[in-house]
Amino acid sequence: MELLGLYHYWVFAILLMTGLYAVIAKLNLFKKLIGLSLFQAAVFLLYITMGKVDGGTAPIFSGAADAVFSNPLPQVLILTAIVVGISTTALGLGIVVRIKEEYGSIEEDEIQEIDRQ
Amino acid sequence: MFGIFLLTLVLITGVAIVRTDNLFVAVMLMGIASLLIAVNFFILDAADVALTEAAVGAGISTVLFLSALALTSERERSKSARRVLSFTVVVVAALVLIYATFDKPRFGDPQAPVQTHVAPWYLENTPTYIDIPNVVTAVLASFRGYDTLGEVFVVFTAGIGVLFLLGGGTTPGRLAQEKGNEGLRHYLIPRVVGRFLIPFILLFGLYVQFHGEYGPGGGFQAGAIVTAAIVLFALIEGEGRALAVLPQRWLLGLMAAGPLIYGAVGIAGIVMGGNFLDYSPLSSDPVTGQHLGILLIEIGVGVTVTGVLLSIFHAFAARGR
Amino acid sequence: MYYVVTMATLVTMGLALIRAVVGPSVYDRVLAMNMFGTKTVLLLSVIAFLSGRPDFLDLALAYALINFIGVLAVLEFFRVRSLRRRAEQTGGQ
Amino acid sequence: MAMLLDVLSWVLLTLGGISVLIGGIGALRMPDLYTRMHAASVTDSMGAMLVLGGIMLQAGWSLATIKLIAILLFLLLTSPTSSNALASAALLAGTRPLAETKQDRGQAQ
Repeated sequence: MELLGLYHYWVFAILLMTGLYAVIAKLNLFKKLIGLSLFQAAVFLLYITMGKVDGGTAPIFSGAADAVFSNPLPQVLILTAIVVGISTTALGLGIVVRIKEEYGSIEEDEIQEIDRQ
Repeated sequence: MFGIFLLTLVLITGVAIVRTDNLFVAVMLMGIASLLIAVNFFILDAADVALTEAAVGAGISTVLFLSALALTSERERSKSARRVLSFTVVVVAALVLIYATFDKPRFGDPQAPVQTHVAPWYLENTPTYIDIPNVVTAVLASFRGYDTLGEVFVVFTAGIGVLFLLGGGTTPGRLAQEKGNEGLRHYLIPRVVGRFLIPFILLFGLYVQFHGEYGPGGGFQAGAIVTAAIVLFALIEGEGRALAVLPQRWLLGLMAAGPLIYGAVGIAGIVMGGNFLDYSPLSSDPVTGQHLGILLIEIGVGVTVTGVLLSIFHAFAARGR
Repeated sequence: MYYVVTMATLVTMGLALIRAVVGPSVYDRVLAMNMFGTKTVLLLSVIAFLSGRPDFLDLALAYALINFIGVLAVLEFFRVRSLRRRAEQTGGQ
Repeated sequence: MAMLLDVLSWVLLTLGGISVLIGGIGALRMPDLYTRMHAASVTDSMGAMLVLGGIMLQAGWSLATIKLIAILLFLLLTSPTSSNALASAALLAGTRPLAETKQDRGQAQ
């Protein structure tokens, strides 16, 4: 049971590192942004996992007297972060589109090649 | 138990996203990952977060990624660089993180440090100070209102940034007449069904906006859902008509109106004799004042999110012409 | 009894995920995503009852309404892409 | 009466689970895109009707039932529509059904 609980954190670690791998190893800028979204999703998962309480329910009062509630604070942070995340990702996509228009490519090595000329 | 299975599916999806070299497939898999993560949030008791992920991940992020992809190339051309080095770094870092998890408090432990500091205070005092059932909304809008103000400004800034990068000055009249811009008007069945759905999505958006104090919901989710409705309209009727319904300068107004409403409520608190973003003095009864303040700032948040996301969508869609 | 449905849905999600990963065509991936959308709606409604909070059906409702947009976005993407290809071909000649 | 409703809803839920599972197996095992789409979309609607119907019987008359009816209505509208749109997009892009390609090969010989 202990290990099953830890599995949540392991998934977080592996997902985080998968996203990081896409960001550092892939040369395609679009793919880097997708990796960044994956990284973001992993962080969201970690926060929500930490806020879970045994036998708890969502922190919305429903009239039951002895209800246990999970932690509302991480949920608040992540709720706003999701919307902020999509807007900042859109900003990144905008930059990628502009780069494509200027350089005709979104591959990092090709862009550096053009810059060197 | 379901959580374990779902998390494994999320892992497989994540690895597949990184491994594929077709970017369209990567976007599709990203959509699947978002669905899985939303179910996971729901299992972990985060109904509000799951609703946000649903509103943003199902429609808007796929639409944005695809419209950006239509402007760039679909295939990844070059192979990865420094593959061995980055793989080693990533594996070592993952192992360190996994090693660190053995010192973490047990999953779901009520005595973990996260659960013992401010969260119990919020849960105990929300009924007395604010008296709304949804603690998440109470914390979001009132207890940590300053935080949310910052987030609204970040969303606003990101919207301005996209408009600076891609420009947003297209006139609807010209767009509507241009060829190749009629949207999916020739797909009859999706068009009929879509037209039927739009009013329901808008209605649901309003429900989420104003029911946010009592159930899962609030400005962030509602903004994303309303945006989804208008994006659906733009997809089936063409950009031009959507811009004729909700012109760009209105969207700019909406973008700016949100932070203004939010800030004005905060300053109204000071004028009425309290602190910045303290809603209690807004009415003679502090609890009613809190209700009023939360209602107003949720409207502000919803308006900004709608304006920003729609402006971003139009900026990307107009760029392709 | 809810567990049976939940397990069936989860296994189906796993099968659809295999289909999404192996492909072979892009349409298969879209089909898998579409399947995932419906299955998510079912799963969320069942879990809402399983956890005893049926007022959280809002979530399933949100997905039932919004999932459609993803498929339409894909269609629009294909349409724009074929228009662009045609324009490139005629421009090249 | 309550017992009867319970049994009925269990039957519906189990049938729904089976039909969902069949759809998944079909989507994985069928030979080409259109047959896979057929397996997935038909069982999608059937499974949704059975599962949501079963839950409705459990919920009784409440707000939840009305929400479930709305969910079912929207699912029944959107899911076949997106299958149709996807199939027509695939056909327009030139993906041919398997039976047709076999027939062509037979004629060529």
